[in-house]
Amino acid sequence: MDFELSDDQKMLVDTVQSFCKKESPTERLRKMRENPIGWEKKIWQQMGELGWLGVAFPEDVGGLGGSFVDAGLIIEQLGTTLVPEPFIPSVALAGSILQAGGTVAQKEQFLTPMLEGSESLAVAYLEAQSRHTVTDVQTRAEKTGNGYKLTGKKRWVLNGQGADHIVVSARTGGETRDTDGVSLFVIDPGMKGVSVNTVTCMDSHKAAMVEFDGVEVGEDRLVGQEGQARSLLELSLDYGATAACAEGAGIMQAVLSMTRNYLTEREQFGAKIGTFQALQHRCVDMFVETELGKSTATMAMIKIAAKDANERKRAVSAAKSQLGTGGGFVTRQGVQLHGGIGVTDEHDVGLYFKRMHILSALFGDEEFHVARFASLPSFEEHVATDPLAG
Amino acid sequence: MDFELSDDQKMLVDTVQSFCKKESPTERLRKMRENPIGWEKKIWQQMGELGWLGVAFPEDVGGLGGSFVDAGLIIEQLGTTLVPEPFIPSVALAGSILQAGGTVAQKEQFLTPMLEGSESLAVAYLEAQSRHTVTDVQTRAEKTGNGYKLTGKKRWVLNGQGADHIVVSARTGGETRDTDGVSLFVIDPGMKGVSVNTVTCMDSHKAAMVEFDGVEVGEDRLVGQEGQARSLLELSLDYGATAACAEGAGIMQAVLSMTRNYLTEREQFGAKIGTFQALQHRCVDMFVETELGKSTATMAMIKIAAKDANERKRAVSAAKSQLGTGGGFVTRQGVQLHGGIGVTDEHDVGLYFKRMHILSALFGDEEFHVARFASLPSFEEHVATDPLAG
Amino acid sequence: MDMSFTPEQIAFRDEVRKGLREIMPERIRKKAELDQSFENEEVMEWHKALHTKGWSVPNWPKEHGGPGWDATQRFIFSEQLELGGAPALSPFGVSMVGPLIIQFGNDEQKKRFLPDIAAGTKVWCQGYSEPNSGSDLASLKTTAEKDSDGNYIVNGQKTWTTYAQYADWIFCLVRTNSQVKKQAGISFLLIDMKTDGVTAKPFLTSGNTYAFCETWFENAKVPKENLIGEENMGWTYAKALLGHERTMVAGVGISGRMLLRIKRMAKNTLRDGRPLLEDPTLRAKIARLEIKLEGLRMANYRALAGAQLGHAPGPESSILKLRGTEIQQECHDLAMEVMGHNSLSWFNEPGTVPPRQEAIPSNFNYVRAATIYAGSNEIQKNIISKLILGLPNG
Amino acid sequence: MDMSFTPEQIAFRDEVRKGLREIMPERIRKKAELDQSFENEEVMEWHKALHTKGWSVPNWPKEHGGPGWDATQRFIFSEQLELGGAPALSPFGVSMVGPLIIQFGNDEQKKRFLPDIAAGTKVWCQGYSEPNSGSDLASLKTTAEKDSDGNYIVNGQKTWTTYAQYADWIFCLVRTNSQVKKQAGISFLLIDMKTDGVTAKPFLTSGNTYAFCETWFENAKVPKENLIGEENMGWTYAKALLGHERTMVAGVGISGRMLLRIKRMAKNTLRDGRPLLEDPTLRAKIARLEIKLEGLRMANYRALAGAQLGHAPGPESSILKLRGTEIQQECHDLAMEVMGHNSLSWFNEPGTVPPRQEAIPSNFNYVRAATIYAGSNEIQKNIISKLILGLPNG
Repeated sequence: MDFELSDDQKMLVDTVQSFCKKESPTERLRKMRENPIGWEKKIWQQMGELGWLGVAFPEDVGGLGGSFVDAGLIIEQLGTTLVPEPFIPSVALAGSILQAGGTVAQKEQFLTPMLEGSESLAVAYLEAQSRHTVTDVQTRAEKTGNGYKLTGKKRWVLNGQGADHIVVSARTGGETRDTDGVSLFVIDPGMKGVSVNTVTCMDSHKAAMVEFDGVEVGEDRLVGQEGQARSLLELSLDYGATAACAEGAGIMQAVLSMTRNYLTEREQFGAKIGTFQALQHRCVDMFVETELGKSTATMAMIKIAAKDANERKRAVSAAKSQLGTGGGFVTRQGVQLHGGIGVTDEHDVGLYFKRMHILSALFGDEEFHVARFASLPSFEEHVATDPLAG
Repeated sequence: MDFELSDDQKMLVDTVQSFCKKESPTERLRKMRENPIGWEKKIWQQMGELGWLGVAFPEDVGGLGGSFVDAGLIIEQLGTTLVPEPFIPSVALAGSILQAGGTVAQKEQFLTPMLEGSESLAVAYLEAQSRHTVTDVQTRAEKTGNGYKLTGKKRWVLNGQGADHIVVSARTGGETRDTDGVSLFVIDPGMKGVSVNTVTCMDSHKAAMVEFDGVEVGEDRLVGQEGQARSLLELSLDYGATAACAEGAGIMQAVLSMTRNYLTEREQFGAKIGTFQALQHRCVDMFVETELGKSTATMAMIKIAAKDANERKRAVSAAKSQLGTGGGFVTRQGVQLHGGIGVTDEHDVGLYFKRMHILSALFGDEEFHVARFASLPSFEEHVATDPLAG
Repeated sequence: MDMSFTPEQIAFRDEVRKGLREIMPERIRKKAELDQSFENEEVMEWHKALHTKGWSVPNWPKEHGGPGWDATQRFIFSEQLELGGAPALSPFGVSMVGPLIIQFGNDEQKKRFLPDIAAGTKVWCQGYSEPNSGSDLASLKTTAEKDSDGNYIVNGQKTWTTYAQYADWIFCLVRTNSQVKKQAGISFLLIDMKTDGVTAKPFLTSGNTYAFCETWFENAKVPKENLIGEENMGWTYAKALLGHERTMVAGVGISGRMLLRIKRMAKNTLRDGRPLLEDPTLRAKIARLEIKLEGLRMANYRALAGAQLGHAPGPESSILKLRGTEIQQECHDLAMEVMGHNSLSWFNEPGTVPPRQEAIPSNFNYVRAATIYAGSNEIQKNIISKLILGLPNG
Repeated sequence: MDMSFTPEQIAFRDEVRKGLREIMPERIRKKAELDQSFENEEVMEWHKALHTKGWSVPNWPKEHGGPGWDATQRFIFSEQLELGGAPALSPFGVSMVGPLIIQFGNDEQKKRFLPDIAAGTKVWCQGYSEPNSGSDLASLKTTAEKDSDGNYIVNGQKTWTTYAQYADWIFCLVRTNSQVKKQAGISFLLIDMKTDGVTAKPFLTSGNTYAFCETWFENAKVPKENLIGEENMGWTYAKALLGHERTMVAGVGISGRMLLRIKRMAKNTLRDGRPLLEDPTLRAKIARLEIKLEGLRMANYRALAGAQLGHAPGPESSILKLRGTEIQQECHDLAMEVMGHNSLSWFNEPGTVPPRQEAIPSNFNYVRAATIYAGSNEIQKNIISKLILGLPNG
C-alpha cells in the first residue's frame, strides 16, 4: 500500500496547479459563457502538448504510459478552478472506448490526434428515455451494402458542440433495452444527415443535442464488436464517473478552503464568524466529507483499471455515491456559510455548487450507484467472508 | 380547526400528570423489573376507576364517550414518566378490535371489565415469519363441531404475560399471507393447550411467547366475521401506532426538557455547556423534532376515527414514520448530550431511549409506514389535485 | 380538538378557487399550469387582477382596502394561490411596508401610500441589508442627516434590494444617531426611487436572474414627511413587522405544489421503460418528503388555530421558517434528481426540456437563499435556543 | 499509488488467519461464529492463547515481548481479529499503560509490569475520568499528597473505570499540585487495586452490563516507585499516548463484521415469505452504510500508509474516530431494524431470538457511548476546527 505521490506526480500536480491559477482561474469560466463551444482550442492544444490528455494512455497511441491515477490528479487540479476544457467527455469517455475497443487504425485516426490536443471527441449515448441505462437505445444503425445507416436522436452530448468526432451508440439488433444489440460508431459532425444543436448547461459548459437522419458510415467506423457495446459503454461511463469523482475532490477542496477563509475573515456581531461553534462544526463536517471524497476518488482512480469488472464497479459506485452525498453536502454548506454573497453569480462558490450538481447527475447518480453497488456479486459474497471461520 | 384543549381535557391532563409524578415516576419502572408481569393490577384498577381506560369508548360498554384524542392525551402524559401499565396492548390494540368487531355479549364479557380496570387484555398477532404483515399467519383454527381448535405459536405478545384474555389471529382458511382467511378468537390463558412464556423486553416491560396446542373454543369466541380479520387487525395496529405516537410525544417532551436542564446546569471548561453553540443548535433540532412529533401525533389521534380507512392510514403512517425519525433523533441526541451518565442504567435518559426504540419497532417501523404511505391512493391522487386548474 | 375546516371555511375555499380562476388571465393560467416562472410585468398584471376582486391585500383591515379576512381565511387564500402555482405578489408593499404604514404611519402617509400599494400602481422594494451587515442587520451604516429644513440627506449603500429596478419606492432603515447603542439610532424612511442621488443596479443571482439590486444613496434628499413614526424608533417598527403573519412563512402551499410537480414529472419520466414514479425507492423518497411536509402543515395549523383565537405565537410557530425552508430546498434537490440529465439545462430555448421542468435548475440554485435570508436558519436557531429553550448566553 | 497489500503482507494475513484459528479455543470459536458477547474470563483466556503465539501485545517492540510488526502488519492483524468476531482484549494494559511504561517508565518498572501485561496474568484498568470531569479531563480533582517518606497518599473518586472489578492494577491521573494551571499539576501513578482504601464498585450501563466501576481512593498509600516519569508531568504522558495507533481507532474491522452480521441476519429473516435481504430498499440501506465504511477504510489505508512510512498523522487520520464511531452506531441501528420484533428482546433465555441476534439490543444501547468516550465527537470537532482548519478561538 502506498499513497505517496512520486516525484513525477508531485511535479505534475504543481504544474497543473500553477496553470489553473495563471491561465484558467474561475473568472475564465464566466468568460467562456460567451464562447460558442464553451472552451478554447488553443488551451486544449496546450494541454495535449503538455502530455496531460495522454498521460494515462500507452505510448503506442501517443500517450505517456501512465495510469489513470495520473489523469485523476490532473482532473482534480483542473476542478479546483473549474477549467472548462472537455477532459471528461473527450479523454475519459471517448478515449476509454477507443483505447479498449478501437482498432489500430481507429486509434491512429481518432485517438492519437485527440491525445495530442489537435482534436477533441465526444460520446453520444443518452436518449430521451434512457436515463442511466446504457442499453436503453432507440437510435438504429441499419446495415447497408458496405456500412451502416444511422437514424435517431441523442441528448446532452457533452462536448458534442466542440468535438471533431462523436462516438455514437446505436442499435444494430434487438429491441430497446435488450442487453445485446448495441453498437458504437464514430461519426463526424460534418457528415450528411448530422445536426448538432448547442445547448447551455448549468455549469457554464455547453453540450449538444445531436440528431442523425440516415447518416451513412463505412464499416471502418464501427468500434468494437457489432452488438457488443454494452461493456464498452459501461467501462466508458465508469471512466467518466471516476473522472467526475476526481474533479469533485478538487471542487470540495476548493470550497472547503474558501469557506474556511471566509469564516476567518467575515465579521458579524463584533466577532469573526469562524468563532461560532455551530459554524466551526459545520466546517468540520465539510472537512470530513472532503477527506472521504478524496479517499474514495483515489480508490476509484486505482481500481478503474482492475481486470475484474465487478471489482471496478464496486469501487466506482462507492466513490460516485460518496460524491453525490458528500459533494452535495460540501457545496451546499459552502453556499450556506457564505450567506448572501453565496447566492450571487459574482461569487465563485455558486459556480462550484453548480458544477458539483452536474458531476453528481452524470454517469449514474447516487441512487443508481447505490443500487448497482448492492447488486454486485461482492455484496452477497461478503456474506460468505469470515476470516476465522472453518 | 381547533387545537385548544377543552377545560375537561386540561383537567384530565393535569390529573394524569400529577399521578405520573406521584404514583409512577420513572423509578417505579426500574422496580417493576422484579415484578413477574412488569406492572401492577392495583394501579390498573385505579386507572380504570378514574375512567382513563374507557375514555375513548362509548358509554354503553362502560366508557366515557370521548374521542381517541382524550386517550392520546392520557397516553402522552403516561409516556413522560414511562408508566408501565399495558395501556397500548389492552386498550388500543385489544379494545379497538372488540369495539369494532365484537358482539354485544363479547363487549360485555371482555371489553367492559377491561375498561373498568378489573381485567386486562392482549392481542397475539405476531409470528416468527410475519414481520409487519398482519395476514402472514400460520396459526390455524380448524372448525370443530361446535367451535374451533387452535394450533400455532405467537411471539412478542404484549401483555400476554398479564392478560386475562388474549385476542388471537388464526387461519380459518387460505394459505399464509392470503389476504382473506384470517379470523380472531378470544382465548383465556388458562384454557387447556395454552402455554404462556414470559419474556423480558428492552424497555423493562414484559411480554409473552404464547403457544396454542389444539386449544378448543366455542363459536362465541370468534370476533368479527370468519376469515375477515384483516381490516380489524389493520385498524387495531393503527390504534397501537397512534398510541405509540402519543406516548412518543410525551417521551420526546421529557427528554428535551431533561436535556435542556442538563445543558443549563452542567459545567465543563469553566462554562455551562449550554453556552456552547453547537450544543444549543443540537438542542434546537431536538425541539423542532419534538414539535413535529407532537403535531403529527395529534393528527393521527384525530384521524384514527376517520371513516375512510385510507385517510386514517395516511395520517397514522405519517405520524408513525415521523416518530421513527424524529423520536430516534431526540432520544439519541438526548443520550449524547448527557455524555457519560447518559449511558448508565441509573440515568433516566437511557430508559426513554429504550422505550422509544420499542415504540418505533412496534406496529410497523419507519420503512413499513413510508412504504404504506406511498402505496395509498392519496399518494397518486395528489397528482390530480390542482386547485386552480380547469 | 378538530383539524377540519368549518363548512363556512370550505365554502370560502371554493369561492376563492372559483374567483381566482375567473380573474386569472389566460396567459398566466397557462404558465401556472406548467409551473413556469413569471416576469415582473406578469406579477403586476396578476396583482391588478386580484385588486379587481379586492383580494390584493388580504392581510389589511377593511378600512384600508383589505377584504377583512381572519387568520384562517388568509391562510386558505394563500395556500390556494401557492398550490395552484399562481404568481407570488411582491411582498414589500402588500405584506411589509403597507402593514407598517397602517400600524405606525400617520393619516397623511396612509392616504398617500396605501391606495397605490393595494392597486399595484406603485411598486415597493426594501432597503434593509448592507454589504457588511448580513445577519447582523442593526450594524447598518447608511446615514440620514438632517439638513437645515429638517429634511434628510441620505448616504450609503443597500444591497439585496429585491427588484429595485422595477420599484417606485424603497423603504429604508437608516442611521440617524451614531452616538447610541446600534439599535437605538435607526430610523425608518420612505424614499422615492426617482430622487436625485438614488441609483439601483441589478446584479445576477446564482440562479441567473436579476432579482436583486445594489442601491446607492448619494446625498439623496428625503422630505421629513417620509419619516415613519418617530426618529430613532425604526428598529422597533421593523421588529414589530417581523411578528406579522408568522403563520405564512412555512410555505406549505409552495412545497405542496412542488411535490405535485415532482410526482407529475416522475410520472412522465421513464426508467427502463416504466414511469419513474413506479419505482419504490423514489416513491419512498417522495413519501418521506411529503410526510415531513405533513408534519409542518400540522404545526402550521396549530399556529394558525392559535392566531385565529388571537393567542401569541406558540413554540410551534418558531419552527415554521426553519423547517419550511429546509423542505423547500429538499423539494428542489429531489426535483433535480427526477429530471435526470435534463437537470443540466440552463436557460435554453423552450422545448429543450419539458415545460414543467424549465425553471427548476435556476430555482434549485436560488432556493439556497431561503435558508439565508430573513434571518438565516442559524440565526433562527440562536433565537429558539435563547427565547424558547432558555439556554444560557455564552 | 497502490492500494493493494504486497504479496508478503497477504502471506502475513493468511498466516495470521491460520494461527488464530489454531489457537482459538473451541468454546470461543463457537461464540465468535455466532457473534456472541464474551465474558471477562473468556477474554483473558483468549489473551493467554494469543500470548502463546507471542501475539498478545502486537504494538510492543520485540525487546519487551512484542512480535516486531510494522504498522501495516498490526493493522492487518487487528482487522482479521475484528472481522472474525474474536474477543477484543482489554486495551488498558496492552495498548495503554504498556506502551506508556515502555516510553516513559524506568527499567525497574518495565521489568516489574510488562511481562505480566503481555502474559495476561495481571489485568489493568484506567483511572482518568471523574464524576465532574467529563470532556474536561484536566479538571480532575483526585489528589496525591506526599507523606514524610515521599510516598503518595491518594484521595478522590474515579469513574468509568472499565472492568475495575476484575483489575489487579489501575493507572491514574492524580493532582499533585493545585497551585498551577490545571494541566501542569497532574501526575501519573500506578496503583495496586488491593491497596487499603481502594474500593471499586461496578455500576450498570444502559446496556445492562457491569462494564464500569466507580472507584474510590481513601488515604490509599502508593509507593513513590509507582510514579511514572516525573511528578506533575502526567498530562504530557497521557497526551503522548493519545497519539499512539491513530490508525486503529476507526474500527473498520468491527463495522465490517457488523455489516456481515446484518446481511446474514437479513438473509435468515423473512418478510412476506422472502428473505429480507432481497428487498431493494434494505439492500440500498446496507449498501449506503457499506459505502460509508469503504470511504472510511480508504481514509484508514491512507493514514496507515503514512504511518508505515513514519509520517506524522495527516488530516485524514483525524476523521477516523469521528466517522468510525458514527458508523458503528448506524450499524447497530440497522441491525435492530433487521431484527424487527426480535429487537425487543432483553437478556432472555438462549433460544428466545436467533443466537446471532442475542447481544445486539444491549450493544445498541451501549454503542451510544462510542461517540462520547475517548474525547466526545463534539470535542473531536473542536480539535479539528482549531488544529486542522485553523478556525479562530471564540
